[in-house]
Amino acid sequence: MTGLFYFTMLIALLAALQVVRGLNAVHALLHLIVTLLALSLLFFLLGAPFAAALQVIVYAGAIMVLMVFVIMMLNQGDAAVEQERAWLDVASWRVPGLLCGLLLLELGYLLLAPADGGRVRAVDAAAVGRTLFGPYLLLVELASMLLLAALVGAWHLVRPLKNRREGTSDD
Amino acid sequence: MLIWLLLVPVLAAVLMPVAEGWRRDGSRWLSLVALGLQALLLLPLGSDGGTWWLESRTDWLPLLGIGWHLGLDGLSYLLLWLTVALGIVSVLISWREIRQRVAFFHCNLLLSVAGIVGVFLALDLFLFFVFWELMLIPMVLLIAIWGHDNRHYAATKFFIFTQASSLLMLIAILGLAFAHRAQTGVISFDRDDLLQLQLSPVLAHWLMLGFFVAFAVKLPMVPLHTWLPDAHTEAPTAGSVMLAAILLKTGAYGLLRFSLPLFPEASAAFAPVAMTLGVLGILYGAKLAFAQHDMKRLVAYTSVSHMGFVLLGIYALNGMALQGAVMQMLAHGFSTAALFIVVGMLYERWHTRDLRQLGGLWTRLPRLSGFTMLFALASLGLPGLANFVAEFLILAGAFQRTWPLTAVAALGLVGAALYSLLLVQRSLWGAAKPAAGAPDCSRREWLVLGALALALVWFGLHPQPVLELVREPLLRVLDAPLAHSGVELSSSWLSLRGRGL
Amino acid sequence: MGAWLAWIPLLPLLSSLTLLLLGRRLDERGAALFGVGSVALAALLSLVAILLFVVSDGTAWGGQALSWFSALGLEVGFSLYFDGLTAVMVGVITGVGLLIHLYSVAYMSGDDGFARFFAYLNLFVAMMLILVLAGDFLLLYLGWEGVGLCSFLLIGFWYRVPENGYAARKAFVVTRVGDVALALGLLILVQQFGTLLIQDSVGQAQLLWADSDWPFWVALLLLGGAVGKSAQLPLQTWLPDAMAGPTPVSALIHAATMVTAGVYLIARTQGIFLLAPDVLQLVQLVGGLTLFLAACSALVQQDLKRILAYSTISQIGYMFFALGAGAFSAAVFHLMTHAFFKALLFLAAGQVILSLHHEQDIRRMGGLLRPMPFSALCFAIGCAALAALPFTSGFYSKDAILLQAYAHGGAGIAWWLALAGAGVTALYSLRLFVRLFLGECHTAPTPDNRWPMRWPLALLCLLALFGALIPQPLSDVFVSVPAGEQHVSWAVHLAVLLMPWLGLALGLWLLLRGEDLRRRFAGGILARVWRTGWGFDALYNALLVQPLSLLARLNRRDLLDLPVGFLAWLSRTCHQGLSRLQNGRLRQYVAGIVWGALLVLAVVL
Amino acid sequence: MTEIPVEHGLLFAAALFCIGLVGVLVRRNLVFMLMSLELMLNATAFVFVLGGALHGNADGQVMFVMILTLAAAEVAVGLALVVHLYHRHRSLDADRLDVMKG
Repeated sequence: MTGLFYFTMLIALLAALQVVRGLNAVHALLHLIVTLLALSLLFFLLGAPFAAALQVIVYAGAIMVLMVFVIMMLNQGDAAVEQERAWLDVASWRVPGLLCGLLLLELGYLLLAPADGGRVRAVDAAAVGRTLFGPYLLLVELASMLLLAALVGAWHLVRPLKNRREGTSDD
Repeated sequence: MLIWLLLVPVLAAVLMPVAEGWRRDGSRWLSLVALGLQALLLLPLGSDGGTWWLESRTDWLPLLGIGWHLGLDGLSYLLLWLTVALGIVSVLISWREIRQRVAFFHCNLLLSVAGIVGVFLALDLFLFFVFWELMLIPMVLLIAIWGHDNRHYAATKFFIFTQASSLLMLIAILGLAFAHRAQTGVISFDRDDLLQLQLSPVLAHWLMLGFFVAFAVKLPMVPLHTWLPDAHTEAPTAGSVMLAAILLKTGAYGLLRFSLPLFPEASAAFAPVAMTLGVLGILYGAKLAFAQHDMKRLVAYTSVSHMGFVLLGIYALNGMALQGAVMQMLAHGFSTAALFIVVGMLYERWHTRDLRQLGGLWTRLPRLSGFTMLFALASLGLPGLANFVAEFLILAGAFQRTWPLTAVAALGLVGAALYSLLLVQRSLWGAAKPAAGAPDCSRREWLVLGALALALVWFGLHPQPVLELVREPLLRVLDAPLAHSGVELSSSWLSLRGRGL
Repeated sequence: MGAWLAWIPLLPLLSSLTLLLLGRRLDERGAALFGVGSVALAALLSLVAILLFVVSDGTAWGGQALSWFSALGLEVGFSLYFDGLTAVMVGVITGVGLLIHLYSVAYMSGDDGFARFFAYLNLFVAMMLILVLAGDFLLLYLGWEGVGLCSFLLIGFWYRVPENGYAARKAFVVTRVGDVALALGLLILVQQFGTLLIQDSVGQAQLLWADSDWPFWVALLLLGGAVGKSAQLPLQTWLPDAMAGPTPVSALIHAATMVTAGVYLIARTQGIFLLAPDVLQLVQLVGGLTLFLAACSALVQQDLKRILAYSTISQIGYMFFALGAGAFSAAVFHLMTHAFFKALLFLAAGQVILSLHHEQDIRRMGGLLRPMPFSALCFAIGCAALAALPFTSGFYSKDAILLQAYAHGGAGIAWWLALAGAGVTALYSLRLFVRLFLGECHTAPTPDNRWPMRWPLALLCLLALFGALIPQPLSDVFVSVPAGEQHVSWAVHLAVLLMPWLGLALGLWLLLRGEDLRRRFAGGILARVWRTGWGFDALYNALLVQPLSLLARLNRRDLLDLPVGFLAWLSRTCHQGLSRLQNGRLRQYVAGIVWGALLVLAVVL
Repeated sequence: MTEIPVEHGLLFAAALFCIGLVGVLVRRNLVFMLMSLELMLNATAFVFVLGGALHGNADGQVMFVMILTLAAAEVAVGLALVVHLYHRHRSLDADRLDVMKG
C-alpha cells in the first residue's frame, strides 16, 4: 500500500513536469489529466473517497473537458508548437527555476523540521456532507454565488465581438 | 443677517443653471444681482460701539467645541466691501472674455466669493478653516478650466502650495484646540476661548509658525511666492482680479485676526524675521517685475512687492503701520486688479501680453492708455493715489521699529518706479506695433476702469473713512500683545542689531 | 485766510482734469483758453495774495484747510502756508508760467497732442504751486512727486520716439532716488515729532535738537531729495537728457521752476540745516563742484538745448553754493533772476529751433543775426544776464551770492570754484551767442515773426534786465545767519566784478585768433570728458544699470522657483520609476510575488 | 490505513506546487499558464485533504470542495478571457497583454 502511494506520487510529479515542459497543448492537457487522476488515487489512499470521486468527476471530467473545448476553439496548429519551442529556450528557464528551487528548499527545510508521523484516518462522504451543510453552509452559499458570477462573467466575455461593438462602445 | 451674506452667493451659485436656461446672459445678471444684494445687505451696517458690530453664534458640533460663530467688525466690513466690489468688477470684465461654460464659471466665482466672505466673518477656527478651503477650490477650477495655455500646471501649483500650507494651519488649529482641552478640560475651536489660553512660549512659537506659513503663502511672502506669478499669469482676468484683489488679502486678514491676537509674544518675537522677509519681498518682487516681458507676469510680481509692504506693516506692530497695511490691502486690491483688467483688455484685442509685441498703444487706444498710466502711477506709489498713503504709513510705522530695514524697504519705491515706468514706456509709448483698428474702451470697460480709478483717487485724497473703520479693530490687535505679554517691545528692538540679525 | 489760497493750485488742476477728460473734443482754441486762462487766473490770484501779504506787513499766513488723513500717531492735512519765500516762488511760478503758457500756444500749435500738452503743463503748474504753498511736508511731497510725474510725462511728450521715453524714465527714476531720501527724512520727523507740519517740525527741531545727531541725518536726507530734484551732483545726469521734451517744457520745468524745488526745500527747512553745519558745508561743496563741472560741460556741448541744460545745472549749483554758505536770500534771489533769464534763453532757443525746422546742433547754425534779429536780441540779453554782466539781473544776484558767501565763510575751495565758474559761464555764454548769430549763415531759417511768441519773450527780456529790481519780502523768512568775521575787501569786490569780463576777454581773444573752443579742445580727452558730463553717465551705467539689468536678465525665471520645481521633478521621477514596475506583465508580477514569498519565508526561518 | 510520514505528503505537495509555479513563470502561452495554475491549486488541495485525513475530520475535504469550486470558476472565467483575448489580439502571448500599464 505504501509503495503504491509513493509510486502514484512519482507519476503525478512526472506528469506535472510534462505539463510544464510540453509544447503541444493537447499533450500537455492529457498529462495534466494524468496528474489529476494520480491525485485522485492519492486522495483515495488517504481515506477520502469523496474527494477522490469529486476529483475525477469534476476536475478530470468537467473542467478538463472545458479546456479541451477551448483548445479546440483556438485551433492552433503546428505553428503554435514552433512558437512554444521558440519561447521555451534555455534562458527563460533559469530565473524561474532558480526561484522555485529556492522556494522548494525553503519549504522543505520548514516541513522537515518537526518529524512527527501520524496515521491517516478515513473520512467518509456522509461526514463531509454533514460538515459541508452544517457549519460551512455559508461558505457553500458563497461558493454558489462565486460560480454564478463566474458563469455570468464567462458568458459576457465570450459573447461574439461583433455584438459587443454594437451594444456598448467600450473600446 | 450675517448668514445671509453667506447664503446669497451660495444660493445664486446653485440657481446658476436655471438662470442660464432663462436667457443667454442670465448667469451674468444673476451674479450681478446676488453681489448687489450683498452690497445692499452691507449698506445699513454700522458700529454700535462694541467689539463686534454683529455677532452670531450657533452650535454646530458641540461635542468637539465647534460652533457656527460669525462676527463682523470694521476690518471685516472693509474687506467685505472690497470683496463685493471686486466681485462685481470680475463679473463685468468676464462679460466678453468668458464664452464657455458660462454658468459654471459664475457658479465658481460666487462660491469663491462665499468662501471669502466666510473667511472674513468666521470667528471659530474650525469654521474659518472650512471657509479657507471652500474659497480655494472654486479658484483652482477657475484657473484650471478657463485659464490660458499653461493653466493646469498653474492650477496644480497653486493648489499644492495653498493646500500644503493650510495643512500646517490645520495642525496648528488642532494644536490650539487640544491645548485648550489640556487647560480647561473642554475642547474648543472658538477664537474667544482660545484667546484666553496661556501657552508655553515654545508651543506658542510653533503653533504661530503654522498659522504664519499658511497666511504667508497666501500673502504671498518671498520664498513662498512662486505659485503666484504662474497662477496670475494663467488665470482668466476675473480669476487674476479675484486672486490679487481679495484672495491675497485673506492672508493678511488671517495674520491680523488670528495670528497676532492668538500669539502676541511669539509674534512679537518673530516680528524681526517677518519684517525682514517683507522687505525681501518688496525688493525681490520689484526686481523680478522689472525683468519680465509678459505684462501679466510683471503685474503679478508687483503684487509680491506690494504685499511685502503689507507684511512689513503688519509686523511693525504699531497703529500707524497696521493702518497702513490695511490701506495697502485696499489700494493694492484696486490698483493691481485694475492693471490685470487692462492686461486682459489688451489680450482681448491683440491676443498677446508680450511687451515686446506691444508698444505705442497711446496712438491706438488713448483712453485705455490713460487709464493704464494712472494705474501704473498708483502702483509706483504716487502721492494723491491710495497706494501712497498706505506705503507712507507703513514706512512711517516700520521706521519707528527699525530704521535700517525701513531704509532698505524705501528703496522699493525706486524699484516701483522702475517697473511701473517700464510698463508704461514699453506698452504705451514708442512706435505703434499692434495692428490698428482695435476699438478703444467700450462703455462697460469705461465703467469698470473709471470706477477703479475713482476709487484710487478718492482713497488717495480721502483715506480717512478707511482709517476710521479699522482703527478700533487694529487697536484691539495691538492691545493684545501689550496686555498679555508685558514685554517691552519698543526699546528692545528699535534696532535689529540686538537680535543678531 | 488760507481757504481761497487753495484756488491758486486748484484752478490749473481743474483745468488740467478738464483737458484730460475732454481734451479730444476741444479744438486748439478751446484747449488754449482753458490752459492759459487757468494759469492767468492763478497768476492774478497769486498777485492778489502777494500784494495782500506785503500790505499786511509780512506776517506769514498758515492754516489747515482740510484734513488729508489722521492715522494712529500721525495727522496730515492739506494745510497751506504763505510767507515771503512762498510769495517769491508763487510769483515766479505763475508769472513765468503764464508767459511760457502764452508762448506755448504758438509753439505747440499744430501738434496733435495740443490739449494733452496743456493738460500736463497745467498739472505741472498746479503741482508746483502745491509744492511751494504746502504747509505740511507730506503735501509738499505730493507736489514734489507730482512735478516729477509731470516732468516725466512732458519729457516723454513725443512718445513715439523711443529715446524720449528712456530720457523720461531716467529723469523720473533718478529723481526718485532723491525722493526716497527725502521720504526717509520725513520718516525721521514723524518718528521724532509725530507731525509733518513744516513750521511745527522745524520749530521743534530748533527747540529739541540743540545737540543731537538727528539734524545731521534729517538735513542730509533732505539734501538728498534736493540734489535729486535740482540735478546736482551726484544725481545730475538726468537733466541734459530731459531736454528731449518740447522746449517750453525745458524752459518752465527744467530751468525756471521744478529744478529749483531743491533750493526751495533747503531754504524752507533752513532751521534744520542751520542745526547741521556739516551738512551745510556739504551743500556748499556740492553746489561749488556742480557749478564748476557743469559749466565746463556747457563749454563743449554741441546741442543748443544741452548747453542750456548744463548751464542750468551750473546756475542751480550757484544757488546751492549760496545756501550752503548761509546766503539764503541771495540764493532765492538768484533763483528768481535765473528763472527769468533762463526761461528767456530757452524760449528764444525754441524760436531758433522752430525756425530752423527742429535743428538743435549749433555746428549747423551761424549767422542768424540778420534773419532773426529779435531772437538775437533776446539771446544777447539772456546771455548777458547769464554771464552776469553789469546792470542785468543776473549780475546783482550772482554778485550777491559771491560776496555774501565770502562774507560768511571766506574763500574756501567752493568759493574759488564759484569764482572760476563765473568766468567759464561768461565764456560759454559768449560761445553760444557767437556760434548762433555770427559767422556765416548755413541755413535758410523761416522768419521768427510770430507775435504770440514774441510778446512773452519781450516781457522776459525786460524781466531779465530789470528783474533784480523786484523786491523780495524775505527779511522775515530766514534767520539771519551770523555773518562771518570776514571783511569783504575791495579786492574781492573787484575780482567778482571782473571775473565775467575775464571770461569774455578770453573768449574774444580766442575768437579773434580765429580759433574755436570746440576745435581747440576737440581732440582732447578733456573735451570728451566734459562733453559727456564728466562721465557720470558711463560710471552709473557700469556701476548700477548694467549689474541690475544683468541680474534681472539672469533671474528672469525666478531662481526661487527652482527648489519647488525640484520637488515636483523628484516626485515625478519617483512616480515614473514606480510606474515602470506596474508594467502589465503578468509573469513579472508572479515573479514579484515569489520573491516576496521567498523573502518572508527567509525571514521566518 | 496507509502509514506514511506526513512530511513526505507535504513535500510532494510542495514539489507539485513548485512545478506549477515554474510553469506559470516560464510559459508565455496563456493556456499553459492556466494549466500550471491548476497544478498549483491541486497541490494546495492535496495538503488540505492530507490534513483532514491526519486529523480525521471532514474540514479538509470541505476545503477541497471549495478549492474545486474556485478552480471551476477560475477556469471558466480564465478560459473566457483567453478566448476573448485571442479574438482581439490573435495571440496568446501573456507578455504582449500589457496595454493597461501605467
